[in-house]
Amino acid sequence: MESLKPRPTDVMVKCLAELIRDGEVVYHGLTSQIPVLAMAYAWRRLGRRFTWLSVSESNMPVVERVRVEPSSGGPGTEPLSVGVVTTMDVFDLAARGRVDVMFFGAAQIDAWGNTNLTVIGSYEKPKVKLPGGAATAFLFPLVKRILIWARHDRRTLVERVDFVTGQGRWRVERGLETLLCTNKALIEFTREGPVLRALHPGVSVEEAQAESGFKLLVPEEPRVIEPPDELGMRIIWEHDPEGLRYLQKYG
Amino acid sequence: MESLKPRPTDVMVKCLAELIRDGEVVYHGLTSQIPVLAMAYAWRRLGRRFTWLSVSESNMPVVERVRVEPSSGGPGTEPLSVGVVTTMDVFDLAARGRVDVMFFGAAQIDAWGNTNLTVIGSYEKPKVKLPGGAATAFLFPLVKRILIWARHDRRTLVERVDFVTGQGRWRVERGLETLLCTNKALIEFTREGPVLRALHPGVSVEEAQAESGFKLLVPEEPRVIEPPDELGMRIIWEHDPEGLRYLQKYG
Amino acid sequence: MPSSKLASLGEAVELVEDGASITISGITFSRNPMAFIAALVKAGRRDLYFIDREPGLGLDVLAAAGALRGVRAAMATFELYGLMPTLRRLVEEGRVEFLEDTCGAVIAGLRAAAYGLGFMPVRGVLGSQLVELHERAGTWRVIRDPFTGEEVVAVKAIEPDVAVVHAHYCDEYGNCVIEGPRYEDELKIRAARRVIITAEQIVESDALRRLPHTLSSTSVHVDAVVHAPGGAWPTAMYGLYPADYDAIREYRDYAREGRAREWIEGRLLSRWGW
Amino acid sequence: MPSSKLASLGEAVELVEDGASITISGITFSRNPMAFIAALVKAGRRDLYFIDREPGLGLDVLAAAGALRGVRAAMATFELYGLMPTLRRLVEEGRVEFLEDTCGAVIAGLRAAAYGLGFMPVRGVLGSQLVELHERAGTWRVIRDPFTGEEVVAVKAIEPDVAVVHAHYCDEYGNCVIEGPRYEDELKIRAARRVIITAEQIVESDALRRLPHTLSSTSVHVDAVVHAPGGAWPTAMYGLYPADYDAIREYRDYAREGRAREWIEGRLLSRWGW
Repeated sequence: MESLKPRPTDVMVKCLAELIRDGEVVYHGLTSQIPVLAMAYAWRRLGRRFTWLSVSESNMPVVERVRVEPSSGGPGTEPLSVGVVTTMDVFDLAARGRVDVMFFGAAQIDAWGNTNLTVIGSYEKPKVKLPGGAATAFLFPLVKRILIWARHDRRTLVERVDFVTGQGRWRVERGLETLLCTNKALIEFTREGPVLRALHPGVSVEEAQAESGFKLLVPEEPRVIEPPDELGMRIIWEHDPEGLRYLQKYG
Repeated sequence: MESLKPRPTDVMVKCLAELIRDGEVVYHGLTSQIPVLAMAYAWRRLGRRFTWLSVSESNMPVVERVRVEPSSGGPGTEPLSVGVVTTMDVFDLAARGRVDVMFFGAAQIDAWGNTNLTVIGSYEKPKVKLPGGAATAFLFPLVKRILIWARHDRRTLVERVDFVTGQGRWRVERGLETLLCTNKALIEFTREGPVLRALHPGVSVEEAQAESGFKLLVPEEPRVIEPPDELGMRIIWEHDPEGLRYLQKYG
Repeated sequence: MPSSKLASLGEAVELVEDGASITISGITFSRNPMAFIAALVKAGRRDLYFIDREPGLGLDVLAAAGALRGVRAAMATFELYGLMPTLRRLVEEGRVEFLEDTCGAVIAGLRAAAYGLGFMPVRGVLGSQLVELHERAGTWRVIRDPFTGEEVVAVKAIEPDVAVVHAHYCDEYGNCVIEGPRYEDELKIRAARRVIITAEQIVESDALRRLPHTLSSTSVHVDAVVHAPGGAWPTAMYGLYPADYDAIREYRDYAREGRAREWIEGRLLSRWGW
Repeated sequence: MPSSKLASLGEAVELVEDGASITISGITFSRNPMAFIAALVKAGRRDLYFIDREPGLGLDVLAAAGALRGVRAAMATFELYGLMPTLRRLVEEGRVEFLEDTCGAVIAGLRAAAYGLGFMPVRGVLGSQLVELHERAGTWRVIRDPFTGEEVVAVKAIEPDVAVVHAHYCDEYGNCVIEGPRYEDELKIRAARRVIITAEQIVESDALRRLPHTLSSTSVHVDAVVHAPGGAWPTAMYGLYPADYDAIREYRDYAREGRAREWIEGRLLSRWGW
């Protein structure tokens, strides 16, 4: 067990965890070590009870036994599943409006919540060929609440994404909840614009704005996301004893 | 064990059995006790080796253990299946051109091999509401060889079917094999018309024609379908110890 | 954690309203949810619209109980026991509407609903007079493949209000397993608005852990779970009991004489304490 | 009886021609058919077009071996180990074409092929710039639902020339079972023109009798069956062995230095006697 001092990554875990509600149907995809920890945190520290599904095709795993690995899609992360529930099955449920929460990463995100996971530069002449959006374009119009996690800097939070992989604007115009947990803040995308809902401890509104490539709305004083307490940190470490969550360098 | 003397029903079983070839993918549907016996006969008496699939979702059953029941769709007929292969799976294979043989019944059939399993009289004001065509309309355009079994009389072999459930003409115009085993004869539907290929023992061309509501072509002397021999009859009885095959009254 | 969905037959039957469209598990004489059908008869449900590929006993019992306004099926048969004893008569008399379908198209329509789509294309079918029936009913339309221009039948999504499926075992949340033939039951579970699982056995979720196979239904699909041991009788239950053909033939004989109701009350409802 | 399809890796690889489109089983670091990928590298296959939903190691190895002309995938990632070490560079240099897809549309395209259809509609997707890419590529088209008039994306059937699937056990005819996560492998088996199953274990058909579950593939789907114990290494095999993350990270490090080929020959091909 390493330090119980929460780092920004751990605050992101808690930020995402708090956005999961009782009774919801929650699914995570690949490279989703942080969402997996958020689901475990929501279950164990916040006592939320939801239907846990995932790209590893597990169903209602024994949460205490969840362990993040370099892949969040293999059989190692979520053992003791109740049978096998395929991703196809979950995506069909999503198409029927039955999936409540899905997590997505983003290399770029704009003021509408449009996300880019496709390419930096142009599609034809890429500067950086990104992994691709996976289910992003498919699920953005279908899932009730989309939780995005990303780095809070001006390369990521941009005025205009190089490529619209995830159609955030489509969601926002229809009033579908779309939220972003960064390593500094919690931002909600609304019809009026991106609203700064909460800040990591020690981060000011000015800093959050300065590191954003688009204008943040601050209709009321953002709350502070209390970092995980000692019990919370013990739970996070229990599920990630190697500290893999820090590999993505959110601090 | 009852009489080993073959009856017309038993000759129909053999007529159908002889139309199954080595290596083919063969599927049977509901109310298909006669096709089930034909498949068992082809396997055991004629030594044909094929992929045995069915509406009971069995796959490569132990043929020696096959027993006809009042339903050919339940788990009783074909025990000891190699796993479960769904009808949906087989129908998808058919849509991809991978199913070679399917058996269909018909309440009426015309000179093109169009079949009616829908209604006697008009659809809106039925004289007799028939069971319906099941997969007929779906599979007629898709399966390589369709084997129909029906009663040989002028109420069944008609000039014009009351309702085109099975699009025989569609098949025949495309040169797809479409054959009919009756309790008197084997007829093949061709672009030129229905050809009398073979007769049950003791049935004359004249009798077969007299009991048909459409003109039969007789380009060459029809062969005689030799009835099942004693071993063949023992096999049929083994698979149908109660003589359920005679319930459909083909003689 | 999803919520517990355990219910009695009497409670679950409240999920089916008069006039609802309904589909059931199994085929002719296998794995029909007969316990639930008894509950529907007991509750006096009316004007149901019945959708299935190849139904048998369960359908005729509902017809005989006066529960149906219409049927959509690819084949409705008692197999070697002849035409559907009651339904056949009701359709011939014009008292129940019957829309004949064909297997692949029923599957396509259920798939469309299960995948959240408005329609699905289907191969085959063209050239059958069924096309006219369905174009008139608004359930199929002949369209062109947008890539090849080829004509193809589009089937409108078939989304029954309720699917009732009799399974081998199920936990209280609705994670269930069917063994042996599935027919389209796993698809029906995914196509319907509401799903009721009746099961031979209710098991702890823990008993389903390490099961290396896909579930027939998950908690997300299911609205009610009913413990109904022997709930397919007199139809067959793979691995557990064969079809009771004597009982089915007896029903058929009663029904042909117009006395189906007697059999239903004396033989079926009585089994469930009604 | 279907014919026996038992083959060696070397025999089965003859079913894949230069220029073929290919899809493989598993996801990023799980159940990739690595033994067969080694055989493809050994045989020097070129110009393959790779289609998958969320590939990882197997794809990068093929890219590093110079076997690919193009890739169609929803996401190609090494997850916590970063961007695809080789493929990323080849795409940035314009040496391998990449068509980005999205999960639901990949599934729809595979379903179309599996069901013998020319196309399938898919929900979602509209509003993403992926639509422009695919309309240009001729793989998607925005059409109208023939019943509601609503706009919907039609995905052209995705019918790979070959699917290579690593399974838990299989009989000589091709009746196979995958345990644990399936991903889209059962669908890929049904969508592809040719199917190669590599299996941890070859079993007698009799061992699959009384199995109350559906098969992952049947004899009708499969063209070759290869015995390849440990054939997913270093990716994970549910119930049998975990991902060998040390080996995967080692590959990644070699690949980043442009030395993937060394690792492939020294560590992967050598395992299979090459």
